[in-house]
Amino acid sequence: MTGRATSSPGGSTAASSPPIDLSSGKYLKLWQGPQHPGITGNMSVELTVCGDEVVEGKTHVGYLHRGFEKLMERRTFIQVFPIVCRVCVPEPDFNEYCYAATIEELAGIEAPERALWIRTLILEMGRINSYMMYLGGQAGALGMGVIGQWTTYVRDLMLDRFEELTGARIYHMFILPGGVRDGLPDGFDGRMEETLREIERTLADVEDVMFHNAVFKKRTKGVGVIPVDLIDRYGVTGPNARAAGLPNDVRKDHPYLVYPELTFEPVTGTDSDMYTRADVRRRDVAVSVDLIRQIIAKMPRTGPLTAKLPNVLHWKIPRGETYVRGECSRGEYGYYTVTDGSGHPRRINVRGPSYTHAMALLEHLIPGTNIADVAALMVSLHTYPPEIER
Amino acid sequence: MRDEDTLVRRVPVKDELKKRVVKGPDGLEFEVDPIQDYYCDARPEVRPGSYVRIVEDLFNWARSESLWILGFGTGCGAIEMRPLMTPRFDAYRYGIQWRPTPRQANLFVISGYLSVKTLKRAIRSYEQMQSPKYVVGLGSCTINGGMYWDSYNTIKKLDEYLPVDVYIAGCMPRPEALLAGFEELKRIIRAGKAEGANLYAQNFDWYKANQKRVIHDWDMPDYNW
Amino acid sequence: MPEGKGHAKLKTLTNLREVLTVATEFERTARDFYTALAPKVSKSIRYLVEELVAEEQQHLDLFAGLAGRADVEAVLETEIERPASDRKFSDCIHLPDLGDNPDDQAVLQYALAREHAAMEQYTALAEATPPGALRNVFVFLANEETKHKNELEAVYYRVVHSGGV
Amino acid sequence: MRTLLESLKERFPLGPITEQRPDLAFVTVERETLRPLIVHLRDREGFTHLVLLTAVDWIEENLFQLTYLVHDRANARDIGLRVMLPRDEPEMESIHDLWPTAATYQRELKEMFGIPFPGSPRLDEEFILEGWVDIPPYRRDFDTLKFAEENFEHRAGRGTTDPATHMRERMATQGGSK
Amino acid sequence: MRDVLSPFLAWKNLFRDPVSIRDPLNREAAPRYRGFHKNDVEKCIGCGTCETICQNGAIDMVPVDGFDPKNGDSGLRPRIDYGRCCWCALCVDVCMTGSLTMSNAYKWVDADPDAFRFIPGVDAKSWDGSEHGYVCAEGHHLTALERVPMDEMEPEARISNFDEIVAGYDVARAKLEADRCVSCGLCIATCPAHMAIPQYIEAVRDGDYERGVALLYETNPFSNTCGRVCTHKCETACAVHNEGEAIAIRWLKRHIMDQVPQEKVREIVGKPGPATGRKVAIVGAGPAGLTAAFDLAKAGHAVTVYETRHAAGGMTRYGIPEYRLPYDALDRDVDVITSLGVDIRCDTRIGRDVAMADLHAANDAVVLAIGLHLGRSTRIPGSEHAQVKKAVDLLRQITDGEAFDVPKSAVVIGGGNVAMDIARSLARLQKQIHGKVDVTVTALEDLPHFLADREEVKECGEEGIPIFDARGPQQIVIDDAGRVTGLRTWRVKSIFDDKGRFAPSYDESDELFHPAEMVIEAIGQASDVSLLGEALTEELAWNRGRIAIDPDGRTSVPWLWSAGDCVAGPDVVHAVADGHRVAASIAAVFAERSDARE
Repeated sequence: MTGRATSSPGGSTAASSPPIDLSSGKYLKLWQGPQHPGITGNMSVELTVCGDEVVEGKTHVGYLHRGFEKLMERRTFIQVFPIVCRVCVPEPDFNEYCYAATIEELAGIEAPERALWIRTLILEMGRINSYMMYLGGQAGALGMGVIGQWTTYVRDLMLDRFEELTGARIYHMFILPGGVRDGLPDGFDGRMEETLREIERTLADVEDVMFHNAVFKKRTKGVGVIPVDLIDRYGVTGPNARAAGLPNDVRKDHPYLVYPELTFEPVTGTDSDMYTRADVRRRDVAVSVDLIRQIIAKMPRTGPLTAKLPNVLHWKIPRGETYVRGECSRGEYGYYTVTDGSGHPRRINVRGPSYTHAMALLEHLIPGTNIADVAALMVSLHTYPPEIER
Repeated sequence: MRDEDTLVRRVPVKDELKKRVVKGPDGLEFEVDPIQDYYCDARPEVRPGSYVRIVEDLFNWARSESLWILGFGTGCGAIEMRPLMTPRFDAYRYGIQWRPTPRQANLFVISGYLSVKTLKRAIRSYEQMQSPKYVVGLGSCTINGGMYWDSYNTIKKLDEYLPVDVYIAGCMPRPEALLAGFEELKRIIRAGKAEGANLYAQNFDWYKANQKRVIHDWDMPDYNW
Repeated sequence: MPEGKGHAKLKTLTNLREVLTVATEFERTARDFYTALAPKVSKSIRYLVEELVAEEQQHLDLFAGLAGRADVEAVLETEIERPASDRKFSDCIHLPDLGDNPDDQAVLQYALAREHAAMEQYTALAEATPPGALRNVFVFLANEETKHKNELEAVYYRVVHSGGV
Repeated sequence: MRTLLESLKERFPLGPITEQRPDLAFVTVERETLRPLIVHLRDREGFTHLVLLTAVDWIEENLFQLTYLVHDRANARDIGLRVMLPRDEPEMESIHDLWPTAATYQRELKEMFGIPFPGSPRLDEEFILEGWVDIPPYRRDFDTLKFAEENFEHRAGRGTTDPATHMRERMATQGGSK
Repeated sequence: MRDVLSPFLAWKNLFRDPVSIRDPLNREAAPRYRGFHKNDVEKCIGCGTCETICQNGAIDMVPVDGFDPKNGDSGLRPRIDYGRCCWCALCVDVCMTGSLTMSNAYKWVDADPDAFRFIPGVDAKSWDGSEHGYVCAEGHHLTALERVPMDEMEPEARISNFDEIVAGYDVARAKLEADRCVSCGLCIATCPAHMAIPQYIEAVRDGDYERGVALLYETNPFSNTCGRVCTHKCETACAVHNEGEAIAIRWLKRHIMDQVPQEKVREIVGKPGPATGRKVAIVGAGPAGLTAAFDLAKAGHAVTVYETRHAAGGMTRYGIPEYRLPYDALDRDVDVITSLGVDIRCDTRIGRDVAMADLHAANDAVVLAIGLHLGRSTRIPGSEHAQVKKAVDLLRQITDGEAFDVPKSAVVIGGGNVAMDIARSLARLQKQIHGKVDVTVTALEDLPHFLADREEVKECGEEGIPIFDARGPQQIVIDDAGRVTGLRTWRVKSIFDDKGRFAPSYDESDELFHPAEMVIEAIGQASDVSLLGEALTEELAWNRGRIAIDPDGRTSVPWLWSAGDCVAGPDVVHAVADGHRVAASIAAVFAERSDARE
């Protein structure tokens, strides 16, 4: 019966697998979450363990389900704007960008040049924040609390930059369909540079303390390997795919906003294990820091911030559908928007990377791991539950 | 008013919670009824204050200076707790810290909207906490539904389901606002007015009725601790 | 004022008693004139005439009251210079012929002319009088007439220019 | 993209085509064509990445639209396959064997739209909702506000006034006959 | 080895300064922070646009003590529920006056969940005086502020004819203009007829003109007319007016009527109601009389309208020149009304051809809607001269096509629309006959106090008609041969006293002579009530020169109602509103009588 743990690549949940007989007394069910310190966000994993080996894991989500996709259908196009960012808490700006981009495409509006630069800036700032939370979480899941103390601190510095630029810390509500709300405040460049330096310093510390740490290496190297042939079958994107050596990066593959005018190379790894994924993300922070510097140096400082919109109170968009994607810190983030000529979207489907990562992929990776590694494994896939259930 | 029993029955009981016959390690077979047998089911009781006022005051002071928060991020507001736990805002200097299990915590921060599914877990977490215990409602959505006011899956008034001591306005409230909320809670505790746990015990039937009205898949005992 | 028939009073000096008497007479004749006019005009504009009657009656009462005031009594015999406007003022005591069925504009124009004369008269008298109780009386009278004239002007504008969009 | 669509047209019966962008096209296909077409796209044309699978409710036309969005990494292009299903009989063939991750999408569609995909793993398990007793909530005929008002308490004391009505009522009484 | 030692590098942070914020409880947020709301309630107009845009349903519009509804201000103020708000600041962005802003305050804790609800600017809050906080970025508007331009004829092209000057919107432009409307409805109360303005503008947006016509006819059977010459007070109440240009409500109304063929309009308006056997006579076929006729006919009453002139329309036909309101536009309005079976008898003067008493005898109710057709005279010296004309008389002559000697030069006294109308009509005739325009306008009022519409004044200037404002007419100069040579005026120093009442004072030293062959007085109009006859005049109660009416338009004589300019003063749309009012009142009285009979 224990053979069940080394599940076939067909999927841990394949109906053909022999059922686990709970009454046999060999197995125990453990619920990790939703109220559990070793869980990312408000979700849970139902583990079936045999000894300390996990033989089956089922992801349970829906604890954060607010029915966004339904609520959006009741709202006008401008009213959707404040609500989209709530879909993903740690990196909300991709929702704003993807939503605005689909709406602009369907309504035939072009956001002005300057707004595109500011959007790119915001997305990169958000990426750093998201990675910082991840690094802290990844270390924390393996008992290294200090990393989280450092990264949360620098993330907070970045939140200060967000606050002075967008007027909010978490939910920025800054990227409106048609443009952005405002330009950079006075003295922003200097303060941003200070923050970037602090991030670089912290990153160096993190490298020393976390990545050159025997315990960390032991716990993460060779664990949670995603074979490269699973990448597309499981819809794996972003750093999770890049750690397997694939240079999949929407910023390069499908250049959007002003990425064509910026110089960078997607960060890849080779081993596709937990360590590599963490390392890819750490190096990706450095890429983002560099991108922000490039944006600050190149961006136009004058010009319109918003395109002329029709009166937003009764804005109607002709029938159409489109999909716009972007590369968020966790992978491909996209909005599939359908309009029907009325003043409300017909349907908006949010494609968050965690949807595939935390469900099918995690369920596939869990069997055979140690209970203690489940939390770290989850974190290493870098999943945020709200974008799964929306 | 809907008939709660009908609602519960409309959702079939999960297989693992059904009565079944189990074979023990000794080879004996016996029947288990998980909901009855796996939990200790008892009503909460009102905890009287100390007879001596000054002792109670002392207790309240001690309680107020050790707010141990249950580490259960029920909604998006949880993200602003992270800065509080870390050096920049450093809530520990205010006697506030986070605990991983309900048994060790006396403050439950409902960090925003509660989906019906989470409400069920939040109730269980709350009930597992030791008295005296406190609840802080964080953000607009705990007050009147917030931006999910028309959602089919989130509750709108937290105080219908759990006794709330302090609300913090914002969407989401900044760490500083959270601290202000905790300071207000301390004041209330010191004044002896943070009687949430007793309120819950006193109005237990009312709370349960409200909870069961929205949690259709009610497959747990009314109170377990 | 039995012998107070306009031009006969043309001498350079007058006194307050005389001025008051003429003024009172001025208001009385006006009141009587409007009272007699009221039934003659169309009912549609009768309100104008009736308002004028009421207004003049009010002034009459005012002057009567003034003559009885102690401070005024004391200066009644003071001689003052007769102002140039006196002629015009006195003229107004003569009653015009507004025709059988005068319209609102005609009535108003006549009333305005009367009030204007009165206003000028009292203003001139006030200017000719040294400061003191007497002067205050004239200033008061001048203000009263000015106020009345202004109200009539407003009525005139509303009536005549109405429809002037 | 044009050449690809032309070649697909030769092999498969295709419905209306929308070329949304040079790198994104939507094609309507019959229920039966979907599987062979998507297998062809995946195995022959390089569309190896299933971006998303979701549904749109066209209740007025009594149709559900299933959208299978597949992505070709090498050429950085996407094709969205639209399958129109009758709303009253919306069953669809599962593709979890092509992409294991599709099982999650199909489970969600079953729960939120009520579209069954027979054979898809854990299809009937609750996914996002718990104890749901109404019609699938993403269907257009489900009114979330009405549901929220009937099922949840809202804080009392709210109430608004329509400016136009308020003005008409109040200004009429103030202004008298005018 | 490195992997074992490296982690100890963390100890170097021992020597760093702590990064903790010393007093996080009193930390100020960024200047742009979207904190708690502030509202400049004096500036706020209570349009409710913030409520409309709020996706959280967080805003209620509530009455506030001390703020009564007035033109362009509903008297309501937004109350925000912080149990709903998400601080997206769309309400600030959309605010039509810029009164709603945000402070950067963010701390509000309370044990009472019902406390988080307040009226910014009314309920005092600690952040009311906050200098920082979110404001809408410069130039960032969610709604369009500039009016969509409308084509109109150039002055040179229009001066020699009576063709309509404005072209009307085409569909694309009308849609754009209609799109600017925020549907707040502040205009509705200001419109005397309470037209469903936001709704018919919405019909333009949707391109559903038939719905538009139906909406227009609910409140106004003179939409062709009002769509051109309405005094559009609604546009002064328009919320967009606060930070931009008001919606062109009048032109949009016209646009709707322009889009629907006349037969279709008749079809939409429908048939008269089933005959009730009641008869109503209406004196005067102007907008008031005909609106009443329209309503009464719709209700199934038999209506006869008596008109002294050759054609129906009243002042809209005989007072307003063709270039502003083409006769065929007016005819279309009248046509719909006659299509309901209303019998309009032109060239029939009450008091001459038919007696008031006969009307009373033959009808169940009589409506007096006789307008203001008597021109007032300044009665300055010389004003009795034959070459001193009244504007209304001259305009009537022009409409009827009566020949008169068009003077080579003319001076108009008056600053209202009638003065502009006659000046511009004369200018056209002069251009046609003499090839040259020579008309001067003098007015008592100064330009800011002109009663005429701004556009009228502007277009007057464009057409080469000089306007001398603040000139008090003193004398019409007549030469020895008995010909008018011109008008003498004094400058008006001030026209109103400090209380805003009319009290002109002149500067006699500033005298002007305006040479002209003809002087036209356009200072005001009166109602010709002589047709009532003496007995009825005596029987009626009067109110300051006008027939006294109750709020429903009923006079003191039970069978007689009165409506329109003759009781309410000159204004087309007011007349329409009046028409509805008396029609409703008559219908109510009829219903009462029926009840009494049963």
